Amino acid sequence: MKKVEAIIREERFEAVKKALEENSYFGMTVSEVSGRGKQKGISLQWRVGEQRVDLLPKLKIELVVLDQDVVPVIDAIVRNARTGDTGDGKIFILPVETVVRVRTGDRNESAI
Amino acid sequence: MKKVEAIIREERFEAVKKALEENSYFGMTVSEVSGRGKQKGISLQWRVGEQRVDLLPKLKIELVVLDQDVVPVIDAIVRNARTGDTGDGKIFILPVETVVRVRTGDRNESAI
Amino acid sequence: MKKVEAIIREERFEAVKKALEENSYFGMTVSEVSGRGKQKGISLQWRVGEQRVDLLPKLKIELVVLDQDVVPVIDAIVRNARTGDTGDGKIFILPVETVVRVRTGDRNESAI
Amino acid sequence: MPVNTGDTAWLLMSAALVMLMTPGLALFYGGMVRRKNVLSTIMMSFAFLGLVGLLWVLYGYSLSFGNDHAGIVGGLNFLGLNNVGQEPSAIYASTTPHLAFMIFQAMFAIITVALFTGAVVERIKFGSLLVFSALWLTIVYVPTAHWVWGSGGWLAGLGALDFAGGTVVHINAGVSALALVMLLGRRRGFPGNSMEPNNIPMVVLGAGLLWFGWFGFNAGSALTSGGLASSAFVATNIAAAAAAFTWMIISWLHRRPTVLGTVTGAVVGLVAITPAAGFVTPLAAIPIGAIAAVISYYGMTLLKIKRGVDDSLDVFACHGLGGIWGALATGIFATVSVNSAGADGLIMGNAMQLLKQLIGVVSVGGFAFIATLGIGKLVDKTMGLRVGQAEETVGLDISQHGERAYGGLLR
Amino acid sequence: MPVNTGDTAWLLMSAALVMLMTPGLALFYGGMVRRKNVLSTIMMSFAFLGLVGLLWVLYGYSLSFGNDHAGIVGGLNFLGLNNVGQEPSAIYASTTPHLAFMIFQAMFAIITVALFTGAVVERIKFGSLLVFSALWLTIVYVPTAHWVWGSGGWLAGLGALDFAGGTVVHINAGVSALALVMLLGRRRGFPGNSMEPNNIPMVVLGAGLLWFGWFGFNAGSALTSGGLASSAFVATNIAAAAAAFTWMIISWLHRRPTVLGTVTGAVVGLVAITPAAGFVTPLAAIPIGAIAAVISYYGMTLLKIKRGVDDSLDVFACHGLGGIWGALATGIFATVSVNSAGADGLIMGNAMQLLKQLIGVVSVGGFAFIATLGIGKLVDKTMGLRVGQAEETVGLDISQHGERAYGGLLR
Amino acid sequence: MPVNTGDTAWLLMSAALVMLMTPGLALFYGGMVRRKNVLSTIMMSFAFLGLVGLLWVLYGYSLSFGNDHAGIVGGLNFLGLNNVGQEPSAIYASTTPHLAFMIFQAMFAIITVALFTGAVVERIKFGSLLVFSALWLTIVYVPTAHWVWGSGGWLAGLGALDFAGGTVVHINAGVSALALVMLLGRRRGFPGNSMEPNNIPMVVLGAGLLWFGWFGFNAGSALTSGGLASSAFVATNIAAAAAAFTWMIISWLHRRPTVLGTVTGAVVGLVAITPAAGFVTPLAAIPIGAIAAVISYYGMTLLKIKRGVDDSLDVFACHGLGGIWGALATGIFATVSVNSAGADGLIMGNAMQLLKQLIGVVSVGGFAFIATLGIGKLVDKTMGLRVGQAEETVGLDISQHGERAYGGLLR
Ligand SMILES: Nc1ncnc2c1ncn2[C@@H]1O[C@H](COP(=O)(O)OP(=O)(O)O)[C@@H](O)[C@H]1O
Ligand SMILES: Nc1ncnc2c1ncn2[C@@H]1O[C@H](COP(=O)(O)OP(=O)(O)O)[C@@H](O)[C@H]1O
Ligand SMILES: Nc1ncnc2c1ncn2[C@@H]1O[C@H](COP(=O)(O)OP(=O)(O)O)[C@@H](O)[C@H]1O
Repeated sequence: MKKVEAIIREERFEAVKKALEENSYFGMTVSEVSGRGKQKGISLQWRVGEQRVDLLPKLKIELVVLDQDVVPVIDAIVRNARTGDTGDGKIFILPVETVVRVRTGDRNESAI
Repeated sequence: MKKVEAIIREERFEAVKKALEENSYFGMTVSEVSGRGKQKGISLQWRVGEQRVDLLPKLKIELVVLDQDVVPVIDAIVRNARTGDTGDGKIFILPVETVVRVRTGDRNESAI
Repeated sequence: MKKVEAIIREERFEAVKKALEENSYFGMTVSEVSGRGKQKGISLQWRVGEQRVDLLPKLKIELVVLDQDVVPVIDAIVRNARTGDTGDGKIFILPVETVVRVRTGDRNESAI
Repeated sequence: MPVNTGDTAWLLMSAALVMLMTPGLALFYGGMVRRKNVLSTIMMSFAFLGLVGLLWVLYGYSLSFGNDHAGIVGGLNFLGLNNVGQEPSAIYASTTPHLAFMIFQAMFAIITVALFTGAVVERIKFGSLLVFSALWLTIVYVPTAHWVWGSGGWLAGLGALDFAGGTVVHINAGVSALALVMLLGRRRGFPGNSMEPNNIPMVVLGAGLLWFGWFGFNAGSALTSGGLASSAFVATNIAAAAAAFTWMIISWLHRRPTVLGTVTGAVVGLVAITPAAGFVTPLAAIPIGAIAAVISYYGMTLLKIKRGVDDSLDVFACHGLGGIWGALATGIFATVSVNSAGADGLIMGNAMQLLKQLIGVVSVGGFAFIATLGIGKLVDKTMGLRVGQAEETVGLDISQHGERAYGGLLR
Repeated sequence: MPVNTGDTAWLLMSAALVMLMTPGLALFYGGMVRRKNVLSTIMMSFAFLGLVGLLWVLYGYSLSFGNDHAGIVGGLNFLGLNNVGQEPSAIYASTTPHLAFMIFQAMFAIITVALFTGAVVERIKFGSLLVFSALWLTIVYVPTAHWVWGSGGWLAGLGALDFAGGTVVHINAGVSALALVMLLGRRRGFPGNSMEPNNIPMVVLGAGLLWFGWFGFNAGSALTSGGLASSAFVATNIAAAAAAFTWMIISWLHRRPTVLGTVTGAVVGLVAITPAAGFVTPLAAIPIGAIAAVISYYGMTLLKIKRGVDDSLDVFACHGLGGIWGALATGIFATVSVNSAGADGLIMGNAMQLLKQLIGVVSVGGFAFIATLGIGKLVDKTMGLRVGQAEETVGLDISQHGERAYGGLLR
Repeated sequence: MPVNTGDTAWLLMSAALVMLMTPGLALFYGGMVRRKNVLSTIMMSFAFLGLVGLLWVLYGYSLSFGNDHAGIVGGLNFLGLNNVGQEPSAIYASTTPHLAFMIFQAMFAIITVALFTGAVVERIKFGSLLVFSALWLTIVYVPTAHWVWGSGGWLAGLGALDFAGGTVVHINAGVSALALVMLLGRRRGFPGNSMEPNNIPMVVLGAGLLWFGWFGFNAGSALTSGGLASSAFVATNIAAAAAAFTWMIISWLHRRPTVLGTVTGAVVGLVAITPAAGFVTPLAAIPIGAIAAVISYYGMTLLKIKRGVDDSLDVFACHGLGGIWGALATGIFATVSVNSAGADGLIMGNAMQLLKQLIGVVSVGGFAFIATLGIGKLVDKTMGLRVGQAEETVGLDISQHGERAYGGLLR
């Protein structure tokens, strides 16, 4: 089993969620993060002057999936999160050793 | 060493924390996340009509523990986070290669 | 490739960010978390009495880097996040199997 | 007549109360949008404290309340507050300084413009909104205010009643909101994406300030401090209470008594009683408020849920429908026993009054609708009314104002 | 007597100020609960602007201020605002319209009901609260208001003093809160789980609005605009200042000068000066306020920390204890030199007044306590007072109102 | 003269409005700091409602408005509100109770002290701030208020005009802020680290309450309800509008029309019109407000961006520069046609008035600057002005007050 961690733009989230849903990937955990990369931030103004803010709001989606689902999930995300401008985000795949469903105590495949 | 990532209901958090504490697992990092799974969300109402919100507030607990502690930690979480209804959450176990304690620079076992 | 997860004090963040930048590590994802460890929390007061709050605000920095960058990144973080008091935080290194850049679809080394 | 200190105290205080409604509205609206558009929404009210505050004293007051021209528009005799001094006006509010009456009216103009912005938040270009609003103030608000309230105005002459602005403020704003939505189209992602309000406590705070300020709006419109002001004050409170309670019950019947619904009901009740407050008995405010909530609730459902019209914060359903009902209700419930300067309505046997009210509704509403379409089209062609897709997606706070509502370490 | 414009302006403005206290209270309370119960807590104040706003004009005012029946309750002569018009009443507030006096009183009834909800937030069923409150208004508030303020009321006849509602509003609400807590029990997880206030700036805002509104509450209770109102206004401000400062110092001695404590102190000072404001010299407000803070601070500690009574937002400690102290303090510090319609108190050599005050405290407090237990029991048996366990855990915002306070992308 | 009910209603209401400005300021400032210092910042305003509220009635009023001593300071005849009663004073505000005038003045003293805290938030020790402020009130505010407003005060005698406190309130606060910053130094991490405002909607709310309250501040300073109050009211609104609009345009020219800039502009306009409100024609408020925004904007840029002075919330640029410009503008635009108790200014051909204004600015500003340095130095040596490094880093909410603004499950 693998954990897919995708950092994407907030505004692409609805599209990504829908695409995953259509491919029957329901389970996911989402959190609000801030990120920096090639995209160097934005310029804010307050009373006077400007100030650069270099961490931008992003969403992090975490999905734990079976090994064979990694590629289709990546594809669904990339297709729907891409705008072509810097700041589109990253996907990281990490190994997962065990999965437990809290409600039943089930482990692994059946618990996803 | 392993990283235990548990996604649980907010309202079970105090109980889980207490149980971990009683088993001498103090160190933990917690964050607010939103999740979706078998549990399909809730219905909200505003001025008129209803709207389904399919991401529900959950808490994510992260604990890095020694290999032999994984099973007791899972047990403590499952026992205390379970309500029996869908939405109880998931636990994921991931491998950790190195742990560093920032304060001392210590590595691995002694750093947990 | 590895994922470096560092839990640090909020107030050390600017220094850590700067140090990473100076070593050309730009990409990072940051989130607000709460943590507990050796540091046992703080005491708050409201109308009357006191109440201990045992989860303290921390920042979590996630960086995915090449294997050879793990050590310099750890060094930069430790050097700049350390205050010497309990609560300085932890760094965890996790293996990463694949990295995808959403904008281009690039994989692995070139995607970091 | 000499200045009466009590009347003046009440009128000045009322002007201050109505002024507070605009920041109140800013928060009321600001809490209902998505987090990325909070400041932009707030700015769409607050900025008019500046812009309309200036235009009103420069020429708005004069063209509304200056010497009549054919019942259509006021004259230039009060331009730049010329002839508007510390003595009472010869025509309006004879016991208080002319300046006090003028500034009381200024606050009405400001909030009217702020009101319709609720329909177009989260997608309108800020610069274009300012230009549109300056034109709208001049072309729509100023003359219709003259029709209804100006000495010599044709609707005033006809005997159409509008105590505190049901027609001038609410129908004007509500109908124009609808016209603007037609020009502007829906927000990206509407319907479908969740557009959950970002901060309902802020909405409640706004509603509380609006309710508070509305005492100045309605009871202040008596222009004197005494029985009529008291009667209007009581009617105002009763209508708000009745409508808030009614909306709460309706939403409960549908599923749950929502907070957002309850405060919306309160505002709708306040809208509906506005034209009637000083012409009807306080108890008539119960049906006026309760029926307003029913009309607005189902009107909103129809428009938003059934027809997919994205009047984002329901300005037409709240202010348009509420205002129309209030204007007609004035024609139904009015009685000279409350206000000898008023008229009897349908219930007192004077069906004609209802007709006069209808003429007021149709003429002001129709004019506002057409004029808004025209002005909006003009601005759209020249400056563009709508922000670009990327700007809308990233949110208007950053794209229009270079700011974020909630800063802090990360967000 | 003819209507006086200055008095009327002050009374109407005061009514508006007291109205604003209810949204103020909603925010004051709403900021102190956990995030999942913010809206529910706010609604427990705001809804009464609707419900009590209606019941008051329908029959509440009449039964409180109508023709006396045996000193116990008013008559039906003002039912549905019958005989309540633009002229001054023959009995109350002879220089202002009867309607103005009526609506000023309405605002007191509304906030009194809202006040006690602070004790039972985070666990009471919303529907049951509404039913309970309607009964409580009718059975507890309306008669006790008559006793104290109604023409012919027995406590008024006895000479017990209550300038602006220390007994009618604060003791009533505070004691009833305690009785309700006994019926309802503690919140799940109290004590033990952290119940950290979700938004202290919102609490401060609420406290600011309360302080502001309290000028209407107390100085408005002079019912005229002049020396007495000014004296009450000053006493009000001094008491709030003294109590806020005292609480700040006490909490500092214990460890830190907290913001939550300071604003709580201000409110407690305002409570304590309420019955006394128009009967004592402004400077007497210093000991009245300071001692109130001490009593309330240690009372709260005793109840909450030592005895584990979950009066969630400390309504009894703030309003019950503060109100009782204020009522007695009136009997100590009163002087006819401030208000010839008042009486001398203990310090001026009239120990009897203190006794009269004590009778007021005991009779109203005792009656409210017993009646609340009875009404509460009844509602509990028929509808159930408390939400289910799952509903309490998930939070009342979602379970009772189908809403979340802070929406947005994720939370 | 007998008490006039209308004048009294207006003066009491004005006092309430000015009181509300302090919580308004607390939110205005609180929204602009970082999340870890919200409560601490709020407390630096709110606490003075307690402390200064008490000191003022004990001795502050007496030393400001009591019998003159050599034009420098008032006497002890009003100590503890002695001789301050329900009758009008023989000297001040002859148609309203002396107590009303006294409490109106109290609110000015409170907010003045709260104002300068904006410069030193996020790093000053709370206890030291309280001690400093008590000394500052006594040594700086009280005498300068006497100079300008006290019967026999030397600046009043000279004929320097200050209608509502441009000199006494704003120059005093602004200049002292600058002196304090010099003593205290910059916040850790300034400039460089992002110091993003944590909650701009809260800033807007604060600004809205300030604008609302300022009607009491300025129009209340007429001390009567009539033409002069109305004229000052209108001038106040116009200046705020003009300055808000101007700042919006300037920030737009630089890049974007910011919300924070617009509300800042409004406040600056209100500052600038304060000394002039009752001496100039309403339309003169347009240049007064607009120029104030320009001066303050570029002054702020120069100080903060160019010179790196960490006057954290720009108190000197807003209140110091705004107040100085307002005082001079009074000397330029004043005309006896508006207020016969005033004087003609430069434009009416009386250049002397401008000189008198300049003397007022220099003497009050200079005195405040030097005295603040002295008092500040003293407090620094004895108690220390600044919190420790760890306390500053963790935030003053936790380190000074043991609280967090936003609790909840995690944060
Ligand atoms: N090395 C990295 N480690 C962790 N997160 C990263 C890394 N690089 C980028 N990110 C995340 O991805 C987001 C987008 O990255 P960016 O480089 O701006 O986009 P793009 O890949 O389109 O050039 C960043 O805001 C950050 O959250
Ligand atoms: N495949 C998954 N990957 C990541 N998180 C998941 C996944 N499935 C479920 N979750 C998380 O677990 C939570 C509970 O899941 P759900 O399926 O509703 O409960 P249950 O396992 O009791 O049926 C979700 O809200 C989500 O946060
Ligand atoms: N075993 C653990 N698993 C996950 N996070 C941990 C663990 N131990 C500590 N942490 C995180 O590190 C932070 C600092 O830990 P703490 O033990 O207080 O500091 P120190 O290592 O300096 O003694 C905690 O607040 C928590 O967020």
